[in-house]
Amino acid sequence: MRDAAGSIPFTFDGKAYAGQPGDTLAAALIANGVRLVARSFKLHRPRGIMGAGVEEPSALVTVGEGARAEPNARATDVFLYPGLVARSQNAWPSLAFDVGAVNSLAAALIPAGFYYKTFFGPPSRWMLYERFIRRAAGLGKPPQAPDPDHYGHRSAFCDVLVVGAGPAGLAAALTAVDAGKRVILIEQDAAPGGSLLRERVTIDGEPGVVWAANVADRIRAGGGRVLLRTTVSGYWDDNFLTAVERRVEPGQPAEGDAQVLWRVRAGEVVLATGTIERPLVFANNDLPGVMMAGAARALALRHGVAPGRRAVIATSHDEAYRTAFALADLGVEIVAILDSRTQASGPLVEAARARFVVHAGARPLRAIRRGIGLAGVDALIDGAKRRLLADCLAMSGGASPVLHLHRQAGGALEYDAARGGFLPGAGRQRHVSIGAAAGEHDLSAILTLARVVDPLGPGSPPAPGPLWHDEAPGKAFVDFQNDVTTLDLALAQREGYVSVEHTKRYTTLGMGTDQGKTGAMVALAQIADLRGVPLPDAGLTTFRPPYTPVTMGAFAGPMKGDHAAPIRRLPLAAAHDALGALWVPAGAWMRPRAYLAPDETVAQASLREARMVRASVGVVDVSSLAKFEIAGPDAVDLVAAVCATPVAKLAIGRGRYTVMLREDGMVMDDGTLWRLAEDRWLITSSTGGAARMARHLTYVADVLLGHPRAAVVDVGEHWAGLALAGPQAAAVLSGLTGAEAPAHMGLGDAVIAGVPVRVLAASYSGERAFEVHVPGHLARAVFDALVGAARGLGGGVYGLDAMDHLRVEKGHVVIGAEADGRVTPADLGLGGVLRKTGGYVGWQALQRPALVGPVGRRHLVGLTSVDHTPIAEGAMLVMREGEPPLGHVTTAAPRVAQDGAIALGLLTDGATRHGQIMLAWSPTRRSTVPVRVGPPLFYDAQGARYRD
Amino acid sequence: MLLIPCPHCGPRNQEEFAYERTLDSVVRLNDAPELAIATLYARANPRGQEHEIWSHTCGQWLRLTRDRISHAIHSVEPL
Amino acid sequence: MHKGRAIVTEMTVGPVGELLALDLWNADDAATVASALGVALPGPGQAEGAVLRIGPRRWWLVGTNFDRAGLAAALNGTGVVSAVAGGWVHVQLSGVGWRDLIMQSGLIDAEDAGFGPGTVAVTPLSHARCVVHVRAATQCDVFVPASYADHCLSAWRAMGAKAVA
Amino acid sequence: MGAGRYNALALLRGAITGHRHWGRAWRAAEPRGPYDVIIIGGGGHGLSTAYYLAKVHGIRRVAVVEKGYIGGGNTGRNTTIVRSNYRQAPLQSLFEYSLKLWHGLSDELNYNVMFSPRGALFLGHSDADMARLAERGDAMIANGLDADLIGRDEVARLVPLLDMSPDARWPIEGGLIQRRGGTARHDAVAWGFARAADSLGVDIIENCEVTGFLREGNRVTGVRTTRGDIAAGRTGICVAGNSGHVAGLAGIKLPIESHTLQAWVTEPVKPMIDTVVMSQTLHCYFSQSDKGGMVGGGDPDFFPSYAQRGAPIRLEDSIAQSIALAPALSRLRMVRSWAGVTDMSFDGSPIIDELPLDGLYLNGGWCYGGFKATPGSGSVYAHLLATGQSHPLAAPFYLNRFADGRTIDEVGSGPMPQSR
Repeated sequence: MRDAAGSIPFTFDGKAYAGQPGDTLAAALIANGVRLVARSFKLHRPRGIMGAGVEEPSALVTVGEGARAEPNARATDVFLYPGLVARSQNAWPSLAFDVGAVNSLAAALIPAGFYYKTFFGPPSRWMLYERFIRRAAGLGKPPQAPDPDHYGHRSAFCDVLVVGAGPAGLAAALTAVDAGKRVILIEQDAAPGGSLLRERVTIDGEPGVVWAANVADRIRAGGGRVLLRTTVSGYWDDNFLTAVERRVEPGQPAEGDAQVLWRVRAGEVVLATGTIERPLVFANNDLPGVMMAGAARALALRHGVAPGRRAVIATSHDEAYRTAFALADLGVEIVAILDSRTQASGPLVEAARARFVVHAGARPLRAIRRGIGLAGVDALIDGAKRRLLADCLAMSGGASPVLHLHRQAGGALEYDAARGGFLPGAGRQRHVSIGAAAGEHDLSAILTLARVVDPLGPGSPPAPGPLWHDEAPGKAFVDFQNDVTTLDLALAQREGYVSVEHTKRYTTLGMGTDQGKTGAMVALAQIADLRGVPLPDAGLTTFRPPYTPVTMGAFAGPMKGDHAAPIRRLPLAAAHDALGALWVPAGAWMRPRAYLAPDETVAQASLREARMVRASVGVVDVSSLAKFEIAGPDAVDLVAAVCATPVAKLAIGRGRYTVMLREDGMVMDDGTLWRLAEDRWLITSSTGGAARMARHLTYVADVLLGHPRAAVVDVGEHWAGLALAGPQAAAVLSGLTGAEAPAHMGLGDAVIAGVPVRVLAASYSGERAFEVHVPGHLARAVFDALVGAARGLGGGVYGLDAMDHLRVEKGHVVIGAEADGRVTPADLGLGGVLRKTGGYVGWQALQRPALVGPVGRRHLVGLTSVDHTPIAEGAMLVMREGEPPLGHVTTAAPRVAQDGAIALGLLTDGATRHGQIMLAWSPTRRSTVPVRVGPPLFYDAQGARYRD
Repeated sequence: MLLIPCPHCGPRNQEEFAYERTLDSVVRLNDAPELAIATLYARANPRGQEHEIWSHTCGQWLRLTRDRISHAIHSVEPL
Repeated sequence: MHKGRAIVTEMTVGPVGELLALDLWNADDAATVASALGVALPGPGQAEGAVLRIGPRRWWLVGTNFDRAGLAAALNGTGVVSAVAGGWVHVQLSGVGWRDLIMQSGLIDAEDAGFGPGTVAVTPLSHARCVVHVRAATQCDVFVPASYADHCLSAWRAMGAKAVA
Repeated sequence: MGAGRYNALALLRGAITGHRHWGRAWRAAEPRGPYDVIIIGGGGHGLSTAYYLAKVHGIRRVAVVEKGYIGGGNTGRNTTIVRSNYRQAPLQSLFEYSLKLWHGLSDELNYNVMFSPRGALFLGHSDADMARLAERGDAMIANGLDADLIGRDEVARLVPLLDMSPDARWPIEGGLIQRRGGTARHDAVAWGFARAADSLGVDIIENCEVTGFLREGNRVTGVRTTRGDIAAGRTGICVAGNSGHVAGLAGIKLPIESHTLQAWVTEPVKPMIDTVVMSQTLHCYFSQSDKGGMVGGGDPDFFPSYAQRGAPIRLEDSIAQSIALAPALSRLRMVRSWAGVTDMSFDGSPIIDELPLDGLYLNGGWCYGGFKATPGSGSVYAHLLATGQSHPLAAPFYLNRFADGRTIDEVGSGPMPQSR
């Protein structure tokens, strides 16, 4: 018996209470006389506490304050902590007087699926009704602020994972530990023991709870990992399970992670998940004061809390008799035990008969309401209706093994007619169910190696309660949270929603936060009865993860804020920061977009930088470009298979532009190909395509070519790349290296600032230009030297936007913009650079009729703004506004070399439209710009400037 | 969450692997165009076993015989 | 952003220095090639000294004790060596908590008794493809792709690991 | 209709009589061939095809054969988003046709499918994103669709829960909204079409799995099923998710592979978000159902499977990204996750065409975007099955486009479904 005064202060709906250590919020509320805890989802009926753990369907409350408020917490699954703040939800203005309860009066108007039959008219009218429906629906108030808590992820591997630290799970885990296995034992409760927490047995001379704690200690001592307050929520393929550890209670601030998502790969899984008690179906079986018999027993024996003063026990099997003893021992008056069986015998029943009034063949018909709670029950006793006055009705309609994880794992089911339910059959993965979860109800049989003493003696196996045939007026619930009644089930059957999945979806049966843990089997029995089929033929809905609701933040774990996805940094990121770079995301990379002078816009800075390159010299960081070295005697075969351009005749020390195709003939990537040595090649390609290209190269090597004598070495991150461009580029380079710069498309080794570098003479800007490759960790000195020398000649650094302006003027394409995955090389005007002999990936697909035909393809074109107005990137190319587009603007840019605005575009039959005036029309931006179509080249058409 | 036996590294988690295609959909460099297109665009897509090509993050390409309903891996060979 | 239950691990961060990738056309040649090169070429998932096996046909030679040109010559057409040091950042984890750190950031069994000194694994940690090399009971080298190093180190600090100079 | 017309008055009558007057929404039909048309697959697309065959084309000897219960495949597994905001004109036209049908569907069917045009918003996270969104919007408007490019302020006003700080991992620069897009009640679509088709005489035969085809030479003359052979003039496959399998029963290989896509829903809470939010950069999307749950999803599982289950890492990714966009989502609890089998075509677009056997047709390859097409898909497929000719809107989606080089590749990612 507990002390009257509690030591842990908490509040519920603003009123101060106190509870005791180890109390659940539910236990503490009942101990303080609070019986009305919640309002139901649809009908706003008053609800109290029904269960004792995660299965609780009704007592949902919001726990915590401010940003830590957690809606829809089960009062039975929150352990008390000092200062806990709980609030009722889904009630206005107050829990006791809830306007929404008018729904209860209108219940006849809103049966299951009523919304499918009304609210017609245009969607706008439906949305009007919908607004009210949405407000009425939902349970707790949503969080508004960012979550202040942190969540962790943790992997774990074991030989044996035991789920559930009840007697069966403890014994199994201990056995496995003793056999030298790596063992993890996971228990959702805060203490080991499972059913022992609510029974009064001794095991090996110790109280069951003490035995459980000792076994847990021995498992730990043997090297096993015991995780309490941790729920296995998902059983995925290949014995991979996810479990959520609560390190603090809902609403409680944490010093470290509030929750940890465990990701466990197990050799064997032992499911000792126990059972969940089933309700009885009768009118008003949802009233506060009606609860599960096992929950009442847990309140009494675990928490020392009496759930009422006068109790009726209603049951269909022996187990609930234990509740009568437990409550009576706390001083609760047991009005009667109603046993639906006409014949009931055995030691437990006999012991009860000696102490209590026991009615066989008796069952509740209707719970009587006074105010918001239970006043009594009309029962069928000896064939007649009798009213019993009681403020607690403890019911049990059998017990269902917890099969969720077994089913998630793909395990089979076996129907057990005696218990009116399913037992786990063969597993599909490596798992086995034991104990009560496997249908064993006798503790002595579960703990064969221990000496179990049960003062009340063994009981019979759980058996299902009677079916409900509307013998009394009032709603008889099968899904308490979603307010699904037997009438709803009947309506669904009548309307042809016969498949259990249809019934579920039509009535919302089992779709609440409890996912039907308590009511599913009784509902199934009712459905089978309505259909006149045996229960197993009524079907069963799918069990899906998670077993109990999981905080979204726990799934995300460390993937939060900047870690939501990795950000990739350039090796010279610090140097760019020092130069005042404005960063821009490019996929996962952050790259310098521009280096803004005071009071400069991005556009101004980029144009200034681009003009600097045209006028003198600039340095741009191109380190994120993909780079691969292909080395070995057969390297040329691999290069030739991947690159669609001529390869074999490329001289050592020379490079050329190349393009790589997908198997459907579309341009996958482009870049430059260099021959570093007789049997060593370097391919550069786009930043965004790096991962795809890495994979493609090894696919071609290992799968298509069958392991040629050629290695594919991804040197993308090894080499930082610094492009040096402009009329002064060669001067800068030779000034630093003391050697002549390589000729255009030539390469050479050099030393800059004491660091050996590789210089590739390639131009993207149209100016004389070089890419200086230097190992990333040595790049800073080289960068500083290049920038310093460039500045000395009136140049400096430039960013991505300036680089883009420069390349647009030269008509160079970008993967993703012009090469949008839907263009062939010919579309881009690159048909001439392809090898005529084929033999590269994608050559066959280019022979398809629609690709070889001259008409209907989109071609790369250059667009010049007729009146110098900037062109909107992405704008449609039309002859007149409102006409179907013939193409679109892929990239827009200011002219660098002179005033004006230009763009690249893809235009249907564009090669034949040079000289036409069209409109670049962007209705979303209200921009229409006349443009002249021409070749995609605006600058130095002869290519004089980039040659040496 | 598959556990895939990499011939080089041993069993590793699914996230380290990438599915490429079915074994019968490999387009050879010298296949004639009609055959190449037919190979690329026709898949048996069985509700059952299929021979597939996957790659592992260690660089190993592998051939898996895998059931597309049970997710059971019946055999794995290096490619 | 330090959190409770900090992992007892210190991280020492630096560039790799020198790092050569050695590719053989045929891994079955490893023993022969090893004796020609005068370096060990360990089996899958293993390291010997400064040589790490990181792929079916690839080894890493870590540090400055290897002569690239000499190795290339000694390979005699059986494979190639390539420099890759610039692409990796070396993070030395020390302290009893390094296994915990790896299992918070990745999905590999670092607590396995077999995951002892000399073990090498290529596996994603905090979404970056890392190379893990166990050095001792309380020490582990992690090679992180250079561009992911900031991300990983910051993620690991959030898990409680402490960066030291 | 056998079940009686649905309206408020009938509900009121039910309130008095205990709702005993409602009849079955659709009959439990037995096979009774021969039929003019058999449709394989009782999902939304198959049922809508049957409805339009009967309603528009007057062909009422129609059977829909379904291996399980109707609407039990992807119709009952999607995240209920309805929109037509595509980039490529053929897709825009097809989905817009469908969107227009959605706007009148509840009245058309006398079944409230709860179509709620609450707006479908694509977020842009950079200037480059915004340009791509503008391009999409421009293309939509040019093709007669509605699109609005909106700035940060309007995004923040529409969806106050989004993290609008400039130093967010993915800053939000604006978005493209299609205000006529939204959500619908997925089950209701199947049930509504079933009830309406049934009332026109269509036989809906559940628990009837097709095991093969009846053949006369090169002509398909019906189907073999677990409930016996059923003869038909024309046979239409409409089993997206299982197209490869069913076509395989006729010995046909398709450019389709079946993959897994997962979704999640949280516990119900009071209204939190009105608009459908999607980010193509982050590969995630979420909206709030009428019941109050946040429904979302992300990337597919990247490998072929018929298992209807996925891996938790994909959920972790899509949830992490959703939280990055709307940090308050972190404290909600996921109550259920599930998976569907997506019919991944090799250009990302559907295939609506006659197959190489006479009398056998295919409507499939909808990838992960089929739900929103339900009425439009059924309408154009009914046209094909009734006339033997492709509806103009469906013509670009012919089977031989792959061999011809006329693929319709919305995202430009090429022939591999796992890269889509």
